Amino acid sequence: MTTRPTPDTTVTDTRGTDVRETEVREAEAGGREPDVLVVDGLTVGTHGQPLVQDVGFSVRRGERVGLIGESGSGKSLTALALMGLLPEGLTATGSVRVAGVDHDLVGANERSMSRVRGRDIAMVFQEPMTALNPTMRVGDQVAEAMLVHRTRPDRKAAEAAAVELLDQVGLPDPPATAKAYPHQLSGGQRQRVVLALALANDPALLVCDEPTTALDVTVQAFVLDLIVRGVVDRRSAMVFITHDLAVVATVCERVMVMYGGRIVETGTVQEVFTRPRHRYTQGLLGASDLTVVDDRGRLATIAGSVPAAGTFPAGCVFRNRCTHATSACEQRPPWTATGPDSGYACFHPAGSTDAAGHPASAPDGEQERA
Amino acid sequence: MTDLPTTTPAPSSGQVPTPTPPAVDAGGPGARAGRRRRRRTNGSLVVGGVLVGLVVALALVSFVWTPHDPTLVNAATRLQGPSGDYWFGTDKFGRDVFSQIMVGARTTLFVGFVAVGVAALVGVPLGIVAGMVRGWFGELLMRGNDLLLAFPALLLAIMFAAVYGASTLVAMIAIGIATIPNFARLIRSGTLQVLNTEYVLAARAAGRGPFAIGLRHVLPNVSSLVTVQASVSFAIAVIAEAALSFLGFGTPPPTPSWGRMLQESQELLFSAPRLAIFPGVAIAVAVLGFNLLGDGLRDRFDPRLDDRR
Amino acid sequence: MLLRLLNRLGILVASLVVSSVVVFAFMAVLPGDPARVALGVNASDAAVAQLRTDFGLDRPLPVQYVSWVTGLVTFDPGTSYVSGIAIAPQLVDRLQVTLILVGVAMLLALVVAVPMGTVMAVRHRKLSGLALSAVAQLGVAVPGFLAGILLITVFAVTLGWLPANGWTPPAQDPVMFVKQLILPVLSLGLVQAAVLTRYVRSAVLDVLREDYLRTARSKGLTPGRALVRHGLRNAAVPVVTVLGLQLATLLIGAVVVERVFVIPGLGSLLLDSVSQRDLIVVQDVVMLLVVAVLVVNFVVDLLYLVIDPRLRAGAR
Amino acid sequence: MTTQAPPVHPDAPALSVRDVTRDYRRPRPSLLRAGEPVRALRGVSFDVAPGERFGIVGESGCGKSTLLRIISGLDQPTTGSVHVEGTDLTGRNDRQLRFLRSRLQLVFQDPMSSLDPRMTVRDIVAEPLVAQGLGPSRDRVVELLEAVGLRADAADRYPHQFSGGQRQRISIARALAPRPRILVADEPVSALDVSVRAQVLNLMTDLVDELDLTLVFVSHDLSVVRHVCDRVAVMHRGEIVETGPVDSVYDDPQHPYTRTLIAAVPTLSKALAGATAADLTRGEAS
Amino acid sequence: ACSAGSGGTSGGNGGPGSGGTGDAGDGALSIGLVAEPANLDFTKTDGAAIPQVLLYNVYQGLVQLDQNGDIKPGLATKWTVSDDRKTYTFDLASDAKFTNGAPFTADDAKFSIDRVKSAWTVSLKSAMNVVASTTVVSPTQLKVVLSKPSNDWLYRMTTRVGAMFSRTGVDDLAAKPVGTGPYSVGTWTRGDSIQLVRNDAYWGTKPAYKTVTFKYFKDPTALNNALLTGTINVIGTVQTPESLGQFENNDKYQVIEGTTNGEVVLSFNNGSGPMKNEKMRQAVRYAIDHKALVDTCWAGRGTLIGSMSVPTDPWYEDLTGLYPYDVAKAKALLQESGEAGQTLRLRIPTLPYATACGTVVKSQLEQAGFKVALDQLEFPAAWLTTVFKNADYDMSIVAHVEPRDMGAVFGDPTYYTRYTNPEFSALLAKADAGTEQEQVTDMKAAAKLLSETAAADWLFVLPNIIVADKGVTGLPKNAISESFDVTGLSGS
Ligand SMILES: Nc1ncnc2c1ncn2[C@@H]1O[C@H](COP(=O)(O)OP(=O)(O)OP(=O)(O)O)[C@@H](O)[C@H]1O
Ligand SMILES: Nc1ncnc2c1ncn2[C@@H]1O[C@H](COP(=O)(O)OP(=O)(O)OP(=O)(O)O)[C@@H](O)[C@H]1O
Ligand SMILES: [Mg+2]
Ligand SMILES: [Mg+2]
Ligand code: NI
Repeated sequence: MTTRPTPDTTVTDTRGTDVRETEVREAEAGGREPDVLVVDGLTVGTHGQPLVQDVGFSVRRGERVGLIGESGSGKSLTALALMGLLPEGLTATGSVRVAGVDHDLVGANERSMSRVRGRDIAMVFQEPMTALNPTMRVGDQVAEAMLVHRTRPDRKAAEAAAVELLDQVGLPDPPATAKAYPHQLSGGQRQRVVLALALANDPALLVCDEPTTALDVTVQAFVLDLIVRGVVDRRSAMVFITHDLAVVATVCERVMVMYGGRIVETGTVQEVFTRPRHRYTQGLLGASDLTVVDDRGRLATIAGSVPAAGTFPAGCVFRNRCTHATSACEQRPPWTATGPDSGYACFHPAGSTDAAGHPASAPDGEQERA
Repeated sequence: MTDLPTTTPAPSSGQVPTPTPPAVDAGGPGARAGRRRRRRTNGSLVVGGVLVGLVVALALVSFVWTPHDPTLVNAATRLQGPSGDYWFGTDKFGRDVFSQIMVGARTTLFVGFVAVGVAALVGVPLGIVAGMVRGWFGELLMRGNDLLLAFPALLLAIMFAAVYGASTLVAMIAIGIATIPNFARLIRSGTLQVLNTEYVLAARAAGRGPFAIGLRHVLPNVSSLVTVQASVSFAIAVIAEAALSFLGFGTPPPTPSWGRMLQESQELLFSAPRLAIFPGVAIAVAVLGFNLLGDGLRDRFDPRLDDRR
Repeated sequence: MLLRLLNRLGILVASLVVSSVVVFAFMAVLPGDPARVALGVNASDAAVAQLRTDFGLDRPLPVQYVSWVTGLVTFDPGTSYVSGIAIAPQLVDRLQVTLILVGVAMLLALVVAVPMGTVMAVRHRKLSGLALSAVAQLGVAVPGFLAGILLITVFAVTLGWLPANGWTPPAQDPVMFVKQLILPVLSLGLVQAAVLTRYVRSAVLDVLREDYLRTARSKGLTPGRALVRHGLRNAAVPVVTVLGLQLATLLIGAVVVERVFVIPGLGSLLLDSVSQRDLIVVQDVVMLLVVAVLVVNFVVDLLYLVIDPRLRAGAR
Repeated sequence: MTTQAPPVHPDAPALSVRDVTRDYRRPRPSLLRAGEPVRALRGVSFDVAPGERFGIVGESGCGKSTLLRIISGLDQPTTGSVHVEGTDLTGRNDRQLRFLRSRLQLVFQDPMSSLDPRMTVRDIVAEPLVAQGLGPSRDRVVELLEAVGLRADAADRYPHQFSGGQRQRISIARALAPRPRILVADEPVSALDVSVRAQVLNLMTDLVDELDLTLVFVSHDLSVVRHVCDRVAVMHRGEIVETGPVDSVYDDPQHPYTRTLIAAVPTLSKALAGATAADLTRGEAS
Repeated sequence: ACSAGSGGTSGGNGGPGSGGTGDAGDGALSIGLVAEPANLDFTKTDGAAIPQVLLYNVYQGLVQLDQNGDIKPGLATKWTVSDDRKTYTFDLASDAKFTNGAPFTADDAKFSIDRVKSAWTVSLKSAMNVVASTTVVSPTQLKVVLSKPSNDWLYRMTTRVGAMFSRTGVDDLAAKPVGTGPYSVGTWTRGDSIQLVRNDAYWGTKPAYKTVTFKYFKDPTALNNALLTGTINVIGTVQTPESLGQFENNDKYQVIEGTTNGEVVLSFNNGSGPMKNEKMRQAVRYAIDHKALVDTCWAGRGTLIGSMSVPTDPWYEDLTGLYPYDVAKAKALLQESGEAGQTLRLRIPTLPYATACGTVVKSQLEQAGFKVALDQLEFPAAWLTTVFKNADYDMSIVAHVEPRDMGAVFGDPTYYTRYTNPEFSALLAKADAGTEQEQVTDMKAAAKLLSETAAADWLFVLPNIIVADKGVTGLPKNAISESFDVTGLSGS
């Protein structure tokens, strides 16, 4: 898998056109898992205003990739664009290809998208309280996911399978729970139902948008465990969105950091969280660590706050909050690949020797960790 | 050139990094709870505003000027078609239709203001009190309110007309009374919502008494609900007045009223349909205007519509 | 569930009792003497007094109230002051007429409003949706009686397709019954449909913004199917509320249309009785309306329980 | 006119909670039957010394907010008593509690819903001053805004024009307005992003130090409490199951529930050390 | 002009029913009217609606009124009057039968006349106060002795007060009237229509239509539409004269215009308030342009009169010249009266003609410098209480539709007009007691006196406008009896 720097358009083109060919090639190439998801040049925006820009990445089968960033950085829009569920008034361009689907998901019509959703690619949403239909029994809601795609022969089979799934996600007394209405379940239980219906058709790709933010820590732990087990058992690929670095570190193998609608850094969890390169990642890490304080007992912070959508500065989107910013940052920083799956976009990356402002060409930190 | 974030030195407590608020719109949706209200101009609001404005303008101008005396009966000029002198023609009494439409706008607005005024003046405090006072008293208020709902507006208007004689004022007070429960219910649920917010808790913690909370926090925050409900009730009142005038329980002659003009025009529907068309269109315009205004306001005040999701 | 029902029933009964007092008190203050109206302009005071005694109007108010309520409970609403005829059969006749008229009109309204409101909501940003909205707005802006007059002028008088007015009981002449029903039902139903459409639209719009609809789509349902399977039922709660209110107000609100189409409904009976100071009939009609409204509300409450499992007690 | 403020007992604890229980009545399911009670608090007792930073942790619904409301006199306990600086709060109505408003102030969780969207920041910050008849001076408002790191010109704007972190600052400025000695915070940072959270936490700790406040800090996140507080009480289903200095509770939890709670908190260091989601559910601190 | 009953031998053989030529067919006719009766018992319930349907059609009197206002035989084939004008002897039809099967005899006649005093409750019963005794001479002869001579009594016998009831048929008058007429009451759909069914056992000439249905339309426009769409065949009385154009220009319909007894009176409160002042009353009369008024509010259809009698009254005289339209005079009189600043309360009932005329009157009076406040009072209840009973008004507008009602309206000082004039009362009494010729002379004088003293202003007489399908014949031109007589109708 590769994270594609956007200027690298040639690669994008070839890879973007035919995923299956790529899969085969890669699978033959060296026992690597095939790509399940390839995103290229994904841009989401309203009429003139881009909210997510030039996002490109891919996810391999069985891989768990985290997408982190502060609120408003464009994580949800990215996820919704993958599902083709963008809110009204927002449009996506670029390309999103999913294994097993012979068309680009961007710009596909509702009918063909509805064949893909829930079968090839499924999603778990943040709010367990509102994500379920309050007037329908949860068992039916899970069964429906299978009936829509006819992955079970009839209603009876689907209902049985639904009970089975509810059992798998650890709900007590699954037959009884299947008959319950959402309001009769606790938040954690509801989130498990949502998970069950996302997993119902063994999707190749599971997208989770902050699935545990609304939950208690203890319940969160349980649900995270279920999600991980669910995708591992099914060898599904997963994109996991959160703003909680610890959660992403627990659940994922790789992580992408978003800021201002762009992916600013990517790499393995170890890489990114121990040797962040982008200044934003660095700031985020610093702010999230409550154990590290300065001599006056104060936590590290990132100055300022995320600007409103569309008011990000040109060039480096982070430069108006970055203590290392120079006039060079008025240009858009190029993608610096530090490995096949990692890289960053910054003129003044952390951990480089050149503090004055030249991009480190070959970060040596990479070798250390390898 | 660097664009370091400006940090304001926090005066007493050491260095607290504070972002400079951007010049135009400070902050913006940064944090998770970030919510932004965008005030869009919406079509309903504009069209509704224009139509209502037209009615208001007609009414206002009629105080200082009408082309003719709208109540002057003149056998010589009866049933004339539209002309330079009589823009909308004359009715069977020889009265100028356009002047009547102008003065009729006053009745229409009067009708709306009385009905909505009665309903809002009683309904809003009632709703707030019923929302704020728990226990049997609040319950009792709401039950009484529900009971009032059992007496439809037209029924009340007819009965009031029977007691106090037919007049615009009486009819509209009746319509207003019948509209009280609509306001009270809406405002009560709005009040309950407001009372559930932490800013009310904060106000109590600040030492505010219930009266101040009702006045300073609840009322302003339900005011958008009131505005929307008022404009829609306005439209309903205008139709109700027309219907009552039609039945003979509304505005008595010779005060010009669109409803009564419509009723008087009936027998001439075939020979002079314009006599029905002009007041009919006027009613439709006013009702449409207030409805659109209500819709527009609703959209504008609906946080969910400009909330990002 | 049962307890909740009993509870609601208790409230219903209590409301009925209170409203009966209110209605009675209101009638008591109504100026105008039924005896004088019945006896006509030149009647002597003695004759009027005699008639008042005959009507029982000289008894103390509480006694009158008790005897009235007792009558109501035993389905004997008394005898009209003016016509001297038993009221019960009249009420039944008139109520029947009004119920048919209003029922069919509401049905029409529902049949028109639900699809139209839904389409308007789904396409609220498209031209087609806006156009539909405009139509609905115009519909709301036209008073029912105006619509009636227009319909009569066009379809009855000018084209001669349908009778202009009148009412024939269905048992007597079904064809005529239907012919005469069409125009009043249209003028009542279409205006109500316009009102209802707006509520359906806003209810569906609300539902469209709900997360569970997105969940449904994420399962692979097309937006249309998601709306039908998951949305409409949830949108039903506010719509049912409005429907109940409309039904209740129409029982009397139909009076204007009844007047235009010369239909002997409940509203006309009320109007006539008020003008003739046939107080006992007025009292009975108003009480009947109040009962109808309260019962409709009660039914709407029960419907909530059917529609929304969250509201069912004991289910937690 | 105002009720005489009770005297402050200098040697009394800033806050003393004794055997407090609180039952909520569910709404009546019917006219005939009373609603069954919900026991939100079941005999809670603790003391907070003046100047102490006291934390309360526990999962959602365990009664933390209920407890705070009782402490701040916004709610009455079903049984038990609360003393603030030696004065009993129980049985006093809002009028008789006015003295409390200048001694104890609150900061709430949600920075949006805790500020009235229709008031200017000036009115919001001045509200306690107005309510308590202290005279809302312009200077005081500016002073407060500056104390929390906002510019003076923020006073004329409305809450929606601010970011979450900024709003929480406004909330804190309002709490500080009547110069309270006790600051009670109900999950003041759990609605905030990590980066903003750090800013707000810094501000709070600075202010508490500076003004020598007694702090009662509620959170479901033990690591936040650990950062802010000296002592912590762990709540579970309306009871306090464990109290002690933060470090010892965190590093050596005694009660099994405390252990599960601590274990379930995902941290970067644990994760980088290879802890999986499954490990979080096991209830053992690593 | 008044002949019947004078000589005492006005012969009539076959029976009443002036028209009634056609064979008894199967046809049905539908007539649209405005006011529906509350019940069918006019002995206890007032109003014009009940006799309109029942009189002459279902009930018959001993005598009845013809189209010219003359008294003609009814159930009495002939009658004689004694010289002292106090004793009336009626010879009765021998083959008349009630619809309940009972034969009509002098006992029934005595029963009916006596019953007015004993059982009737409506105020009209006072017409029988003058009856001293009724005696059955033979089964076919009845003698009635009056306590004093009264021309009015025999005239009243043509109205509902003279209706003949069966001794065995008065149990349920409200719903099941029993009469001797050519029709009986069929089905009555309350709020909608009353159907009359031909009485096949009728003793006289049988009417042409098997059923005649009176359909009621509260709304005059609905009434017009019903005729236009064929729901009804006849509009009994057009309430919206402006709408006549659509019928007059259409050869499917015939428009018949006649006259009625209904004087539209701008009544004054002669008893108190500003209108007690005769100069004020005169000023008002001068200020009103009657021609313009009837043109605007009743489409010019209606007869102008100058006092309380209509052209079909034997003593009618055109007195419109007494108070010609003269604004200058009105203004002068208004100033002279000393009441110039007063606001006159014009309290009108909620009736179409009153609303229309009120609008015009207010405008005309204001042009002459009067101050007028117009009030609409719900009719009947509120208007009856306020204006009629309590006389709490200065001016009102109401049509007095009762026949020959000069005495009723102005002869009684307690009546709402509060008109007290001994001279006028004396003239009335004299007229009632005298011969027919004396009656005419005295009534003329009374009418003139009334007009000169400006007891009221008489706006116009309501026209009787009937619109019907072209083929319907035998429609009454004038509405001067209380009945809408359908017995003579037939169709092509
Ligand atoms: N429907 C919309 N119309 C316009 N702007 C939108 C819309 N939805 C989101 N945005 C904007 O797009 C940006 C990215 O939003 P997004 O929801 O993807 O952020 P996020 O990273 O998921 O944040 P969070 O952590 O709060 O969920 C935000 O600035 C938001 O204001
Ligand atoms: N007004 C109320 N009526 C009934 N029950 C209530 C009420 N307020 C709270 N409760 C119940 O009391 C219990 C404790 O609530 P409380 O809000 O104190 O919990 P909390 O620990 O603050 O939770 P959270 O972390 O979600 O804020 C919960 O079970 C809640 O459902
Ligand atoms: Mg998001
Ligand atoms: Mg809480
Ligand atoms: Ni930079």
